[in-house]
Amino acid sequence: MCTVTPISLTVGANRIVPTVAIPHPLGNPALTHEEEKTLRRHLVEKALKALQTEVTEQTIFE
Amino acid sequence: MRDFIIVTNNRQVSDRYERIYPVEYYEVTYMQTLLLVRDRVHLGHALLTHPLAGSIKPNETPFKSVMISRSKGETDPGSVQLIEESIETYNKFKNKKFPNMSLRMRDDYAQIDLSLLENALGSAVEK
Amino acid sequence: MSKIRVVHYINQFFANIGGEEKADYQPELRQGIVGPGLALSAAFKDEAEIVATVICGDSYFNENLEKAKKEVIQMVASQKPDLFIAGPAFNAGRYGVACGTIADAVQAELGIPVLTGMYQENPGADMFKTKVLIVETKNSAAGMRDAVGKMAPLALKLARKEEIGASSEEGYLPNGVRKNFFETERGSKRAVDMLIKKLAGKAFTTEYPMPNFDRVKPNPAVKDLSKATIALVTSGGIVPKGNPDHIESSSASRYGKYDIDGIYDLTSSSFQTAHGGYDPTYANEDPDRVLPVDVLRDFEKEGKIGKLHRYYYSTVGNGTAVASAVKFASQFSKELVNDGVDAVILTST
Amino acid sequence: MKLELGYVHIRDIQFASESKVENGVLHINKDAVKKLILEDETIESVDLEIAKPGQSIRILPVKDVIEPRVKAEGRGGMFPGMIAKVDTVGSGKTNVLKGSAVVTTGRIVAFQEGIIDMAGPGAEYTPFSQLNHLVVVCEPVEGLKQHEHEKAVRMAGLKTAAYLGQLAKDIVPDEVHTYETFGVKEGLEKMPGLPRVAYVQMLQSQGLMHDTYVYGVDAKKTLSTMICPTETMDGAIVSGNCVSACDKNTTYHHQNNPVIEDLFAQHGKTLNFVGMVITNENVYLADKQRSSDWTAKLCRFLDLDGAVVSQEGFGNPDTDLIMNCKKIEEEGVKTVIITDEYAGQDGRSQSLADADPKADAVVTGGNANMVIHLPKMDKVIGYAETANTIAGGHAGSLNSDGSIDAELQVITGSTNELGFGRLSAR
Repeated sequence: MCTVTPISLTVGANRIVPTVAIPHPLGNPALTHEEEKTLRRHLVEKALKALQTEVTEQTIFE
Repeated sequence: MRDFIIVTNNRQVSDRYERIYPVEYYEVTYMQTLLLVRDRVHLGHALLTHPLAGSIKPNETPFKSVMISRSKGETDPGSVQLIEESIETYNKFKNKKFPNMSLRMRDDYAQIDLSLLENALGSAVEK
Repeated sequence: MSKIRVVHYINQFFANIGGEEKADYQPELRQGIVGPGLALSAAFKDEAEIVATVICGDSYFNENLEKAKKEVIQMVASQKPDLFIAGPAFNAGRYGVACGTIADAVQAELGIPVLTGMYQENPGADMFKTKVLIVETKNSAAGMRDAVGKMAPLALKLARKEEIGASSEEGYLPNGVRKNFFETERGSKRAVDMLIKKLAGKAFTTEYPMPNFDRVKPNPAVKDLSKATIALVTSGGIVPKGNPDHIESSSASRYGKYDIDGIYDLTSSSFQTAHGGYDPTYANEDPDRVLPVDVLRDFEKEGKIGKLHRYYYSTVGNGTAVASAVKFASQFSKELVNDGVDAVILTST
Repeated sequence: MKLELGYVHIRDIQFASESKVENGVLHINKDAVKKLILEDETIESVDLEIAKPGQSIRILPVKDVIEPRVKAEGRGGMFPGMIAKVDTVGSGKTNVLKGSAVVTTGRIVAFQEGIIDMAGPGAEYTPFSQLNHLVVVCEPVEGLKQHEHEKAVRMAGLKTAAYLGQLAKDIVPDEVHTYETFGVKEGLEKMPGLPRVAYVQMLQSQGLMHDTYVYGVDAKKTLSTMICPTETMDGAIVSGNCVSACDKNTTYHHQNNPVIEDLFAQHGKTLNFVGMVITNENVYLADKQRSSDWTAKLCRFLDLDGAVVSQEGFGNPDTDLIMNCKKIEEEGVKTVIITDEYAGQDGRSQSLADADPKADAVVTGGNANMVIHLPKMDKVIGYAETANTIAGGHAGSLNSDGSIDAELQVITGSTNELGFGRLSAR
């Protein structure tokens, strides 16, 4: 899970989930605590989905 | 309003431009200026000028002015890479020499930094 | 001046003991020269002398790594050498790894110069070329003469503590340390010659290889997440408050392994970031923003995942050498597999 | 376009009552040259010195090195747009005072320019130790602004070189080299089947002290464009760049561009040297984007098979270099790039500030951070104390015995990115 996906592609990651921002990839300080956790939950769900998806090449899970 | 901010630690730059353009002046070192810019880039501002503008080695000059976008968007990968590489480059130059620099030299370096920025402003404002 | 004392390391094959069937041969110290040492010794003329040869089977060395290393180092130390040479291993993979490993260990523990040689595609080359000098050889023992021709003079230089030239002059594999030297042709001529080769589809050698990254085949998908153990790994530098392992804020040389048993939410009172490459305010306020322990605990409770692994691994990915990162991961990946982890979520900043 | 370059070999240089070239000796009337330079009212005083190969002389801070040349036949004059009026150069005949040069020195800004040692270990790292120099030491009038001072010194050098060049106008050269490029169709007919190759030269153009002029135009205000390689031999490109002595291109480098020479050497044999693209190295990122797009587009228009790309300077230009290389390769044109390295004093740091896997063919001029000891010279022309403030020097680099410890980057031309020298690194 990373914000700058081209870098992840460069270093060879196979399942990539884009995140919010470099200093807070899985959060957003502009939101309330509850909203933020919902956002994080949503992002980690994407990661779980990525883990359950067969891939043959580097894939970004938007 | 034009879509840029000048981040600088150079008084000559803020004196010259703060009435016309958005200028953020900080009384910090060259490196700290780069770090301030990095933090902004991490939050989605795009770099508009090269952080290593000028072939003056980063251990030579105390001054640095960088233009970033005023608006914030998705993190710009190119900007992230450029600022990080610039910070790494800064780190490989040892013997930082500006702590005891003569006033005349400081003035020269400030002047060069200003000139490099003027060049960039020429490109930014012409449009 | 007395002759330079050299100890030479070779495998069972080059000692004429046998091939694969004898690869479990245990370390043996023989006085004097054995096998390829003859050619080396001849090339040394009167300047250096191979006082002893250590012979060890490739399987034995690689399968009993720590023990074998210790045994061989003791044998080498007993001879009080000025210089240690391993191989050349050519394209023999396990021999190459053994040569690199033992040369690296001798250099570190005995503090004497070491040299080995192998083919550039030998797996030992990539593993050790930044740690010990490796002379580039041909891919089979037919290249022994060529290998010795490069190894002997370089070995003597090392022993005499002379300045070592650039890799292309001395014949060693580029070791990541850039060295200046004068080419025979000027740069523009070299550029034009290189372009002519490139245009003709012929082989050419760049003078500065761009940093390169490995590609790995994607692993198959996780079949049933509700039964899977998921681990968290991060390069975002999340560590227990106080950074107990002192992970560096940039160019990290280590990683940490932290127990999150019974922790359901990372808070600013007990966790922080050690990362110096981004504004730490947000991560310090709520470390879950980088390492989503809270959400994974929820998923665990809801049965979405089997469980969250008890330990997470963390390092700082700020200016950290790719080689270090590879080393960290190859160490903790083994632990993760042994601990029965099925999948990893890696977060980066 | 066809140019005959006539070398008049100069083996010695002397002050004399009359300026002339005779039997390989360049005689210079000091007063005449001084008068010429002092025509510029911003220059207070000028001093002239001679430095020859092998003499124990250190020149610093060096601003520019210029080769005296003269247009003997054909259109235009030397340094068009700067000294001569604007007119296309690069054809006809040009005479060169080979083996001589004008060196300008002056305390322009804080980070002074580089060092030329005429003897000792430092001499091996600069091509200029092999030439007979007329050194021009200029003092500006009180209170002159930095950019005016830079201009005054730049013009003084060019004027002096043009003046000396004139002395060889009617001399029959010792050696003649002919260079010729063709139009697209003509070239195809003359050299069927040979790969089409161009030279892409990146020009320093970041701002004050970082400029290059093409026919008098400041390169930072230009779009990437085409130029005939022979035009550069007549001074179409002039240096206004005062920083990064080791990897900046002096005017001498532009006049004697080795990439052009070595491409001409293969012209009609292994390749068809189609022409040359010049592009800039600006500070503003959108400018970089535009310039590199344009360069790649020109390479495509020219139907190139290959290109050599050369860089100038440190840091910022690494980005232009990689952008150019990547985009040209993406047009299906194979590239070789020439750069230099800043790998740290121990050689262990990342050499370039940017990288891309497409840059798979790199020629390097060496690691500019390498530390070098320059022993004392008997004579210093210029200002010895500036060694402390030159890029790559550091506090204490000028030792009490007159020797200098500094990084290689203090030496003019040491890691040149046109591939002028033999220095390299691995």
